[in-house]
Amino acid sequence: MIDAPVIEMRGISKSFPGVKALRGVSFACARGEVHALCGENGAGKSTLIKILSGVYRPDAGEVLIDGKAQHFSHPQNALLAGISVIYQEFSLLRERTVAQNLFLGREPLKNGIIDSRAMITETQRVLALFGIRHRIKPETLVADLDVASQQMVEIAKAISLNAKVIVMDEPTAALNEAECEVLFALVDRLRASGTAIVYITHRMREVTRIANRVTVIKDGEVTASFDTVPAPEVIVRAMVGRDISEYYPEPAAPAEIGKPVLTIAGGSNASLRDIDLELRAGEIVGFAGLQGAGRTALAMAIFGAAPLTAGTMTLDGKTVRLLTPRDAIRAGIGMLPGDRKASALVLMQSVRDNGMLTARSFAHALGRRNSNRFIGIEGMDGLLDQMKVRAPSYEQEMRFLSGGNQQKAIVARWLALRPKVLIFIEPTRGIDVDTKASIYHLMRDLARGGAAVMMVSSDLPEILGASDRIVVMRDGRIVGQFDRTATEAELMLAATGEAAGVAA
Amino acid sequence: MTDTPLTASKPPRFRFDRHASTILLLAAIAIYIVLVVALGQTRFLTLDNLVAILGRSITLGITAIGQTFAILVASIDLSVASVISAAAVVTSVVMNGEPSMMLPAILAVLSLGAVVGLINGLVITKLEVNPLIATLGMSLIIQGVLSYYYNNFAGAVPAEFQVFAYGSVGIVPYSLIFMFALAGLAWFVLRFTRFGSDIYSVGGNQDAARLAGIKTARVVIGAHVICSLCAAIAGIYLASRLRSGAPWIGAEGVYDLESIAVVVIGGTVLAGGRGGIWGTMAGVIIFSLIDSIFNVAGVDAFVKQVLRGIIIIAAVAFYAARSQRPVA
Amino acid sequence: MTEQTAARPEVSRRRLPGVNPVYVLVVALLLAIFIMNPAFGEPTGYMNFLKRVAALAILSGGALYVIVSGGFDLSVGSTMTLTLTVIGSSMLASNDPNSTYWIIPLMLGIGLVVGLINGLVVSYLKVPSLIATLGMMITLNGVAFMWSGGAPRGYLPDTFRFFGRFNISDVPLIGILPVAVICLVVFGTILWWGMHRTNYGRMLHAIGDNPQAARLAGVPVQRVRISAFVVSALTAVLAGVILGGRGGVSVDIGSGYELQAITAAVIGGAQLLGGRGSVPATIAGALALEAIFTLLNLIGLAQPVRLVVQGLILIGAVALATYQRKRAGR
Amino acid sequence: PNFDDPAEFAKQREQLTATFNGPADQPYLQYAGDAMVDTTEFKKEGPWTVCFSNAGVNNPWRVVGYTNMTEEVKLHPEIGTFTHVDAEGSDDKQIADIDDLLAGGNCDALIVSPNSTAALTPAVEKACAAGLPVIVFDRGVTTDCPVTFVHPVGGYGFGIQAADHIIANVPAGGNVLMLRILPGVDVLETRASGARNMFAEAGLTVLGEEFTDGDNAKTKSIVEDYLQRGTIDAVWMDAGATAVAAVEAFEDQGVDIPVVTGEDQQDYLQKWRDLGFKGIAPTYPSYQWRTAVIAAVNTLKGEQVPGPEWVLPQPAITQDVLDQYINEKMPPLHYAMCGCEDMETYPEAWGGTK
Ligand SMILES: Nc1ncnc2c1ncn2[C@@H]1O[C@H](COP(=O)(O)OP(=O)(O)OP(=O)(O)O)[C@@H](O)[C@H]1O
Ligand SMILES: Nc1ncnc2c1ncn2[C@@H]1O[C@H](COP(=O)(O)OP(=O)(O)OP(=O)(O)O)[C@@H](O)[C@H]1O
Ligand SMILES: [Mg+2]
Ligand SMILES: [Mg+2]
Repeated sequence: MIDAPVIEMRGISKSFPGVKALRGVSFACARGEVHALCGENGAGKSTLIKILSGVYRPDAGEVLIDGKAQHFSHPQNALLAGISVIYQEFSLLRERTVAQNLFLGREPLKNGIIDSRAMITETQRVLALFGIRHRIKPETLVADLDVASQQMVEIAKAISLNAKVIVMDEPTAALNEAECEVLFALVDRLRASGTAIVYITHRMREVTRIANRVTVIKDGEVTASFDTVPAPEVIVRAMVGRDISEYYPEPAAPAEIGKPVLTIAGGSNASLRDIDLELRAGEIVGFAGLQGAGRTALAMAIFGAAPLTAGTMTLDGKTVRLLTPRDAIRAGIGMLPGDRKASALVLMQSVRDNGMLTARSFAHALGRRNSNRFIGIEGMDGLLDQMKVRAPSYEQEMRFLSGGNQQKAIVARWLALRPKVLIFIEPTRGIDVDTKASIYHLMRDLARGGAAVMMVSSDLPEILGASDRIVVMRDGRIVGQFDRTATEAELMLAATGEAAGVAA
Repeated sequence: MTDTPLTASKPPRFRFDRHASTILLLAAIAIYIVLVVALGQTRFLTLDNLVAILGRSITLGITAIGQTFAILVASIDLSVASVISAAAVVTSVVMNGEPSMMLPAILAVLSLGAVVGLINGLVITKLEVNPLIATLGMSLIIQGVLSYYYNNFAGAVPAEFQVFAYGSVGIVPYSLIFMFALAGLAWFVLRFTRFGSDIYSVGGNQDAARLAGIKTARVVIGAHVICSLCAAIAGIYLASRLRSGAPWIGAEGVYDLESIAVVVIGGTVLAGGRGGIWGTMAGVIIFSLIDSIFNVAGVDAFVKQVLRGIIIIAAVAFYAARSQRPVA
Repeated sequence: MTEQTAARPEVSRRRLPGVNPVYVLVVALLLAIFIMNPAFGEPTGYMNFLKRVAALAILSGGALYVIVSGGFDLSVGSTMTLTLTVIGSSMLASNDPNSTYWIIPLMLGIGLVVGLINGLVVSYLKVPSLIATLGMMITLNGVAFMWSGGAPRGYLPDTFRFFGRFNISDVPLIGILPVAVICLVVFGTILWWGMHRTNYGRMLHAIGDNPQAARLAGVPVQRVRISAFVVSALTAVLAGVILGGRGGVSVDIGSGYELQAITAAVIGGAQLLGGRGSVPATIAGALALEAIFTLLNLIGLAQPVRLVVQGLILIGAVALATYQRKRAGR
Repeated sequence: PNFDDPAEFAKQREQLTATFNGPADQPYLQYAGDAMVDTTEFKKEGPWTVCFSNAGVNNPWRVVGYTNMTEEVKLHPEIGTFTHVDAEGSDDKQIADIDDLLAGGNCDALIVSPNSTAALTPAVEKACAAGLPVIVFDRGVTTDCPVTFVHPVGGYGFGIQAADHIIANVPAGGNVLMLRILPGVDVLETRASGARNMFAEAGLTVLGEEFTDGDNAKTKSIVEDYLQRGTIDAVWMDAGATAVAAVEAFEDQGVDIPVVTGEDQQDYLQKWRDLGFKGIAPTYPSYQWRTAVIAAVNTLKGEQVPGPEWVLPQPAITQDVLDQYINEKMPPLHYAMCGCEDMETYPEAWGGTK
């Protein structure tokens, strides 16, 4: 059934200052197929997409739509040519309503005047496709939505264009299982209706679930292309250039789990209700739950960003009141926020500066910038190497790194301080398999080093694979605790509330 | 697929900052009345005086309407003062007492404004020069060119044209009506046209707007053209009010900084993407009220300055203090 | 820079190019001045020039701290006015030489308070610094006038004017060495060190770049921001001392310097709204501004033409810097 | 407006040396010519409310003047209230201020110190039309509806006095640097144009006309630059604010101080005495601020006042009378020609010490 390609990219090359992002990449996608695009962080996937959608111009090569060569100079050209994109980083206007975002730049006009009613009704129609009509109201400000819903709006925005090509750059990064299923169902429907879909993801199961064909990019070159979806290991090998032995590290042996490092009793605040929690040295605790369940809230509470207003918290047995992130960090707690761009990165500063930031904040303000009691430049470079951060130079500005590499740099930031408790929020969101594995091993090493690791994730396999113990949250409460032998089904049940988990 | 019964949106919080300007306006009025009554100067409560107060800041008002567009699109315009001077001079020089020259003069000035706005916009979007610098430079250039040819009041506007500033229906001056008409028009554009909505989009997040296919450069340029046009109109009005134009009248009125101040007091955020015209109008009226209050209370000139400074800060703090966004 | 980062994707190791255009600009302007007026080549020539720039250069260096932290400080000019006229007015009714030794600390004290208020208003009342310091500017001018009754009440003693006026004569090689130039070197170095060699400097960049991220990374955002305003205000006072020393007491001394300082920083490639900026380049920016003024003086262009040229150079310099940064990807 | 008006030039040169009517020891009561206006129509019982629309107190001269005015007001018990509104140097604002005063409607007389001539004319006409006696001083208006327009001889006169002094002390062919505050202000323009012509006639070279914005530092820079390029035989100033800075420029360069003209500020007078260069201080007497009040009072009393123009004497301070105008106890920017020494609040009210 696969006929002539709708889009075809031939010999695309693109370099950025200091980086050759793409070298002679060719790629095609036909009507009614889902073509998965895989590759490590920084492989060049997003760049390829941005060339297709007119954000960047290629240094070499050509883009053909329905066989005709195109020269996009502005995203608008691509849109008009029927190409719609869900970009990796959000592109919503926080201060405008869902409806206004959906119709951004193409508001329906009735005799010269914007037809708000039409916008509302059309928005409701599109949202209905996801069965989230009741969850997201067209008049709500995007700023008032949580991450998942924002991602949903992004998708809805792309769908509502009825484009003949839809590109999805890691659309499920912020979604949980249930929400992913909604998306997949939608993708199936679009495929059936003859839409060509380019799908970028780091999650192999998604590839297996929905893709017809797979193309793998490595270091800006196509390393493999499959007309039928092969076994995940095959794809991974093409991506990484080797097999990834033990993807998830060994769980902690009972002996390795030490005494409680952090405990909370009856902790509550605006978005949390009487939390009783215990994080032990050497233990990785995974936090599962639906978006908005309060996991981030709990993390923020422990980290002092949105402190507890009731209840007691102890660290190494001593009662502590952490009212600011500074308090928390000083007490030995670290956190990697879920939304990197907004909450973790200082984009105009060098990779090194990003890594050193926390250490510098706690060193003497007027002390030398290049070495302090926590770490020196050499030490930081060492950590960055260890994290395999890929950048032309550690003096390169952070904004030029790919999402995954940015995440790794932030991990290095915390490694420098050797915290007692380290909180990872969606640690592998947008991270390639290889790096994922290394991050899991890293967490394990930290745990072995005697730290307590808290991992908030919406990726159940990851929760099950990497945790020693699993806490499920719902509506700001802890509704269940499981050990790693639990099944995804059990967790989902607890998370959605259709059945209570084993009370711990 | 079943609806997931989840409340993803947090309960929409009462957006205090959106009503702040109104509250401020009411507060100012209240203070004025209380003061006037307290001082037993109740004759200041007459309709004439109300009109006198509203009529105080027509120039500022018209300028601020334009400045609102510039700031909404996350830009800013420091060249308005010079444009006002230039416009006023051109008006009075071209008219030079001739009623017949009124139309040509107005057209000339409007095209001047359009050109300046266009250049501002191009420098900002194409050369990617920071708006603050671009318009500051532009201001210097205009000022230079202007004072190269004129160093004093030049030309004169015909009596017929002074009607614009001094004529009135009943006790309401045309100029006042004009200002509010202009504000109404601006409101319509921002609220109901695609250009208006593009302004909010580009101001809110330029990249997102671009990805959505909006020609962001055009929008920014458009906003600046409007801004300069308003400044030009303000200049025309000032010429009619002063009977003639001089190269310094814009700078002397500090219309650049004051217009920015009233826009921000009106609740439009400097970062762009949020705010509106009526807030700006409220800001303008607040400024007029402050001046009148000072005059009624006979506040010493220097004390007046101190208070004005504090009021500006306090007014903005009044709602900014609640915002969660980090500012700088 | 290490193995696997070098390895993939293939990346060029050479440092990204780009000498800051401002240095080229300064050299060009100074050469032009020299050609127009060889006397400029003699110590008295260029020393006078440096002496002249000292105040603005120091001021700009301080203003840069606020700019890098993501804000503006429009109140520096009025801070100079206030401190000077207050001195010129109430304190020094009698021209008492010894008063200098307690007056300069006092002025710095006032500066400290002004900076603190600016910082607190921006940090805790969340007032955008553009507005906060605009209000502060208006207020301080008012206070200065109130305090002095509209005109300075006294003279600045020579001990006070020493810093801005006095030249150390017959120095080997250079002949004369103005005290102002020494001040410029000393404070310039301190500002450079604070911005580019300390943890504080990096934190300053961080909060200007992304306050939220900085906060979650443990940077004491409020404290750093407030301190930036304090530095700015203090340098304003120091610049004021030099300026007052040079020109003597006058009513609105310092007015207009706020925009010049920002301009100098921007010509030096600083990023308005924060995250990027260099003290040496900013000082170079100040030199450029003063050089333009001098050059236009020499050419004898009419005042209006000078305005135009200044405007063009201002826009041109920034456009060039932006272009270069884009090409260099930095 | 024409700033090079030979007739006006001649008239003012005339008036500089003319004899004035009125008490010799009270220059602020003296007046040129003997034209009087009848004011019986404005006669009114006290206490009056006298309103004053001020262009601004944004420079030291206006500060001294305004002090003169308020002190003068205290001498007239009949003035019940004295309402002062300040336009902070903006035409637009001043027009609005006058509107406010009229709308308020309780002024018995209105004194106006216009920010600029043309712009304030409509407002003043409006006030006249409202039946108010209006007194204008300092800068005028282009209507004769006010009762009288109080002002000293004028800008040409100022320029003449300074230029005469330079011409007398610099041999023909000498170099003159003309330093000006800013372009456009009528009184300053006439000062310059008058002098410019005279230098031309006397065969002096004008090195340049530079604008200092009244900024000392800038003034110094300009003079330094000119010094690097050649000799300066005289510096002509259109106002005294920056005269001292100019003198210091020579001082700091270790050059003998040539003729430097100034104005009646104390700092210049004292510098002049201390360094003993050839100076002169033409004045634009601030006592006209007193005269304006007196004119208003007489009008409300229905007495005759000099008009339609009340021209006050405009003496220059020369070497021989220098010492009697110097007073170390006064602030540096106090204008000596204030005609205020005879008031008992002097000198404290002017910021001086006994
Ligand atoms: N605007 C830019 N300027 C400079 N370099 C860039 C820019 N965008 C991307 N790069 C570089 O190009 C390479 C490819 O980046 P890209 O975002 O396409 O990777 P990716 O495959 O999308 O990675 P990820 O899976 O993390 O999203 C990376 O090395 C990145 O550092
Ligand atoms: N970046 C942040 N900074 C401070 N507080 C935050 C942040 N993100 C989330 N919170 C807190 O968490 C509360 C709930 O956040 P959200 O609606 O995202 O649910 P959540 O905590 O993220 O749930 P989950 O993490 O399980 O999806 C917010 O109201 C806020 O109090
Ligand atoms: Mg990507
Ligand atoms: Mg979350």
